[in-house]
Amino acid sequence: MEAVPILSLRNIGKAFYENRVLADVSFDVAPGEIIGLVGENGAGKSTLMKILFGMPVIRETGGFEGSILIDGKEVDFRTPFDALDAGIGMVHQEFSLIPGFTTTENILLNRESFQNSILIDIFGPRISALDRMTMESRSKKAIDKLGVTLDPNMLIKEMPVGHKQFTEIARELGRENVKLIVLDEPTAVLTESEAETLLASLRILSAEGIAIIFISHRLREVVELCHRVVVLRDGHLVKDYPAKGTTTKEIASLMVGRRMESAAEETHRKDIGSGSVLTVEKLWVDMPGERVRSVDLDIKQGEIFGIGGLAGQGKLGIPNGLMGLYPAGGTVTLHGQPVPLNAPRAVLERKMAFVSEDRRGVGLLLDEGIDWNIAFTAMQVQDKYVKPILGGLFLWRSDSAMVDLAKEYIDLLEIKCTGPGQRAGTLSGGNQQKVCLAKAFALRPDLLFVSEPTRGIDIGAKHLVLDTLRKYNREYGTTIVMISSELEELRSICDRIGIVYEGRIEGILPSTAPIEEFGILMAGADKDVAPAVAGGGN
Amino acid sequence: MEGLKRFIADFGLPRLIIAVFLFLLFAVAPFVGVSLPAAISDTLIRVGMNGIMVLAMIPMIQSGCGLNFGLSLGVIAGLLGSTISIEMGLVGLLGFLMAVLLSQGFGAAFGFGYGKLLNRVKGGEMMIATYVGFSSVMIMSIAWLVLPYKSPTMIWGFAGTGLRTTISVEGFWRHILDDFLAIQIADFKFPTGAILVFLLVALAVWAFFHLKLGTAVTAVGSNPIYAKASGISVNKMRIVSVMMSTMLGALGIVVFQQSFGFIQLYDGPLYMAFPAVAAILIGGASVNKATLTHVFLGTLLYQGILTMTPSIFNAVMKVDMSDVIRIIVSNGMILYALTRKTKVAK
Amino acid sequence: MNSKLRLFLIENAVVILFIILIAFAIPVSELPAGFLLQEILMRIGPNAFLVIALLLPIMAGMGLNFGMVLGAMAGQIGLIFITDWGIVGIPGVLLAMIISLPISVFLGWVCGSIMNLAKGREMVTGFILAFFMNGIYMIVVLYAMGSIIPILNPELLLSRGYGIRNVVGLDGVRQSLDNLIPLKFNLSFLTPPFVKVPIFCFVIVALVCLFIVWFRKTKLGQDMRAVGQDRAVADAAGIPVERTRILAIIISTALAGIGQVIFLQTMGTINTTASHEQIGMFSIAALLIGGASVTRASIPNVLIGVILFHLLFLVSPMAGKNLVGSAQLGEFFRQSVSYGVIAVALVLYEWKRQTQEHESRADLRGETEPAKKAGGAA
Amino acid sequence: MTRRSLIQRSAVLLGLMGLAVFLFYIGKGHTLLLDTNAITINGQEISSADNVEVSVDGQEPKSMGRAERTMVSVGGPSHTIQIEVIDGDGRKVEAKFTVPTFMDMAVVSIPAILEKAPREHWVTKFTPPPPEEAAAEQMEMQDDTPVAPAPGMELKPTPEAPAPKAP
Repeated sequence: MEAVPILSLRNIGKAFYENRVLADVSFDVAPGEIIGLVGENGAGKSTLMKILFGMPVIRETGGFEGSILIDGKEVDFRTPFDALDAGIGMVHQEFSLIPGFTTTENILLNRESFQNSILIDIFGPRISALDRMTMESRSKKAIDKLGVTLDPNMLIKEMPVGHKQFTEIARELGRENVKLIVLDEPTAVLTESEAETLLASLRILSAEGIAIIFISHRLREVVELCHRVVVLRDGHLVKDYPAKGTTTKEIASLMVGRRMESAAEETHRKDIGSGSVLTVEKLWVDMPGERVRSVDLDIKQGEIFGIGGLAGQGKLGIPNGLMGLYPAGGTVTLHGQPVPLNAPRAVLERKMAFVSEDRRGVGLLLDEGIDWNIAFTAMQVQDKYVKPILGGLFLWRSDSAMVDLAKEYIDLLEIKCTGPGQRAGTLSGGNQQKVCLAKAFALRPDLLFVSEPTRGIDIGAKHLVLDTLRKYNREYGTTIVMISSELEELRSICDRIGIVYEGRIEGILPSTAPIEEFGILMAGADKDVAPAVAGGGN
Repeated sequence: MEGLKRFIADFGLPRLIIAVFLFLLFAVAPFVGVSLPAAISDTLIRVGMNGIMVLAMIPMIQSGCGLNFGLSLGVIAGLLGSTISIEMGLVGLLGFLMAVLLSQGFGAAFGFGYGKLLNRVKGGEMMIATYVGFSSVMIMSIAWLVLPYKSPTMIWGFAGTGLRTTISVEGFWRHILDDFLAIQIADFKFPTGAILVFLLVALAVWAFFHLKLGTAVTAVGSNPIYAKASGISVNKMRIVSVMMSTMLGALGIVVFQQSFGFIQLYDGPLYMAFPAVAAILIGGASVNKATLTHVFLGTLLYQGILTMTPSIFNAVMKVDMSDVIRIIVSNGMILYALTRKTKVAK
Repeated sequence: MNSKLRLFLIENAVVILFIILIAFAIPVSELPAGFLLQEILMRIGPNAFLVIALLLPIMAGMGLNFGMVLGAMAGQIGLIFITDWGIVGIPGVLLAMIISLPISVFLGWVCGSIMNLAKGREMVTGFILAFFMNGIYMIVVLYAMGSIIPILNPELLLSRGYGIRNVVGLDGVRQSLDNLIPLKFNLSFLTPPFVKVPIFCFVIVALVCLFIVWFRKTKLGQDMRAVGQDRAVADAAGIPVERTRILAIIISTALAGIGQVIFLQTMGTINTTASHEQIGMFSIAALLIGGASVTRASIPNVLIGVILFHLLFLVSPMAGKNLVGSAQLGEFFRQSVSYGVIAVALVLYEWKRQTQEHESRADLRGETEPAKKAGGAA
Repeated sequence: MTRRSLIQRSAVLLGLMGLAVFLFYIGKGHTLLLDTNAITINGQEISSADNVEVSVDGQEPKSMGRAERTMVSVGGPSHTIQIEVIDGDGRKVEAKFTVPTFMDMAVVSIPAILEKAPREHWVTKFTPPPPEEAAAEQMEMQDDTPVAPAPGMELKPTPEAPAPKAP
């Protein structure tokens, strides 16, 4: 494949203000080549694609570094439509289909064929009637390219998921000059057999000279399908090499990498009780995008337990399900007592607390002050910061107690703000995270779940947050369960780490275990040897 | 210059225009032969009449249910309370208190059902509230015709059954609040009792939102998911707020009637919600945030406009455009609030 | 078969309920059949036109267009002008429509633009906008006409010298469309036996139905359906979402203006300050009684709805009078039904929307059952 | 927008405006006062027959005696009139005449038509008597006439509770 590359990325870099997410990424895509683009969440894959497609958000945040060449010519896409015109199509992870339209109508959405009419000159081209015959033959042509059978007149809402995915791809193929298609997690929603069919179709397209960038967390598929694998980590391209001969383990290790090894040293030297705090059996959680299938856990008194795993495998579903935020089932016991699921209040009353990964959506009252944010949960669950009036008939909110509490945590966690009354929505990400932590601490929990505590906050705040957790664990003996995408972060603070894969705990390792072993678990330990287990297929 | 722009942005241009307009009306009044004391007195009386119904907007806005276009449900509760009180033949303070008491009972019951309904239609509350209000008013119209009321002051003389369209409360509890400790200087009258009751109820609302319960209601409106994660039952809090709003509406209409002097049945309550909604919005509330200041300021501005425009326009232009101005101001204000970018409640 | 029947009953529950209600009320009302038939025939055409005006915004996902009242105002302004100028007969009706067009298109543009500012709450916005515009309309009709806008015929003006009278008689154009193609039947088994059929009105309704059917097949119609089903997807595909939505409202408003002209020429009088006010509510109630919902409405819904609504309208006062001795009761009943049917339709819509949201989440997760089995196996 | 479609759009717009003017022209209503009074033309008095039946544009024929006036409403500029003399010679005359667009009320002289006087005398502008009394009276009567019930006319809601008169 020595022809002029269809696409060349040259030294692409991008920083969102202070936060660098991509640096010096370069690779080429030749005609008909299938590139596997892999990397953990936050490695920069989606930013790279946003740059490629000229998404307005990139321009609004100061543009990007480097250059993009299509067929050897430099291009500057101002909107995604420019990219489409240049022959690059994208199939997003979430379906972008009109449910009440047929396959044909979706494939040709906004690119319909018309019948001519004299009315066009007066009322504009949109008044012309659709030419359904031509449209059907055009959509059939696009479907045929994929080598699958789809009913062109079936409504999307009546289709199986796999057909929807094919329709999406056929839509990109339906454009006249399509040269390159980017597929973002195309198999995530497919069953095993559907995924196989899809991969076969992609091979056909590749044979026809259409290049494909295949983004997936299913490393087995990447190895099977792709000609080349590009691994991103922390915004850097760590490896760009032929897929032939590589293994999922190798890719997984490259993805997680080896970082800040030093920090892990002195931390986990303390006594961990042998008694269980929390036992979880056969937990399932119905959280969109983070489904938990069947999780068994046994958390020991006083430990910091880490939960890791790639995005979408279900690690976030575990705390959200346990805390009653998403429908869940299974058996959970705390100190030997059963814990009801789907009941946030009952869980809170048992002195379990949760710092959500979704700070703005779940963690904060953006329109209220810091004092409210910190004190509210403790007030409602434990009747703190209130004083009874009229002989206990009513509980009066004690604003001064709330302000005192807020001040205490502002000092303790170094929250940068104008005072306890500042609205949480106006704080920076790191400070918002501290407020969320303070809210959980104010509950004086026995068991604390912390989900993605360092996501999207700056280095300084990161250290402070982790140190605080560590200190809290030491001083109060609070058992902490921390969920994070950053393995190194987990290794630096946790005693044990469980890795979640496809909604189940794939294995639990001490944090001192070598990084390769984590990589294996993340990629699904036995997948290379026994693919049959993956039958659930997600 | 920047400061001015900020001020306008914060205060809202329409609100500013209304405030300036009202100020001009008052400024012009003495020169066109409109008695200023009488005008101010009228405004105050109307504030006393309408204030509580405006207060009724607060709980539902705060809990994220949006503007309570279904206030007519509370009004119906109030009408039931007052007509039953009259039917019982109670006069004076006793009759008034009975009317209030009964209306609170009905208000609580209606509010509970209404809240249950609104919990099932989160996101579409406003339109549904409007039409639930409308249809309840019409269903109650049937009820007014067929309910076995007997008091001769209330039923149609010729037919012997069915309540009249307007029932005078003269001889029962007309002006019972307005005249309580009223201060009368020439043509200026300060309706002490009504204003006092308004302030008392406002104090109660203020106190409610300083309780643990009220705090939870506010949090539900501010971020329902946060509230859920803090162990709050979002649906319960919303029902509490809807009940409270409905009960305040019921109280509001009884106070309105004692001042107005009449009970208006049938389609009288149909559009009762609109002036209250407009008033609180003029006061500066948005679809999801309202405070007592908004109520005070809004009621004063709105009722001021309503009192002043007819008299000034009549005096200056010999044209009575008050109806039209009222329609444009109140609906324009609601429209403005609806089209502003807000996150919750439709 | 049984489940099919059940499905049919559930889907048409509203229609069936109203048919039963009316079947019960007609005998009670003791109204002569000939009278009922005549009235219904006269009213179907003009009203169906108004109700059809609601279809496009529903298709574009903007719900029930309460803003159609704006079009009705435009239609009335057109009629006031032709009455003032003394244009009579069919030319008068057509001229009134032509005058109403620029006004209704402008108002539709305003309405659509405002609704674009309030996406997701178009209905309540349109509802309030109708009230707001009523204020502007009143300024124009009651204050500007005869003072700023010249009105030649003093008989149209209020005695104070400006402003249009509360009632404007449309003697010049009264029923000129209805009578254009006269057709009279003598059905001796009815009382009264003579039934006049306003053929031309039906022709107009048939034409506007054809327009709708054709419009659905155009690119613009296709775009409206796409925008109506998923704004984000339509936008991502490059369909100009806001413009499409505005166009839907403009067409709806323009049709409502024409519809109001047809409706009022049948009635023969304009109630200057009131004729338009309830048109939105009545048309919407009729459409919903015909079995439509906030997201789906068809031409059969329109026709069935108009017939049922008007039967109810005619029959209920008399039924109420004969049943409990009060015509008012029937009147109240009818109004509570009109409001109630809208309330119920809105509740059902929100309910459905929420379940759909839930389902679409399920969709993203893929199939649940096999996954659970796999979970158990591992 | 292309030049072509611009031209076509303008053409449609102009066409619509033209149609409006045309509709105005053909739809303009007139009140005709059929007049059997004797008419003097060029110093020569033409008088009518005693009894005539007059029908305009095929409307119901009206019987008229000598020196009478009857009102008919018509629309458009050109009209056909049929006059039948009942008592005298039994003549039937059919004639066409036009009414100027902006003449709201016109006197149509039956004798002039019958006797085939020059056309300019057939239709003359009607100058009404001082309008005050007549118009004022009519207005008193017609202000706020109740209307027959129809959908859309029942309720008269104002988005407001009835404002109380100043207490």
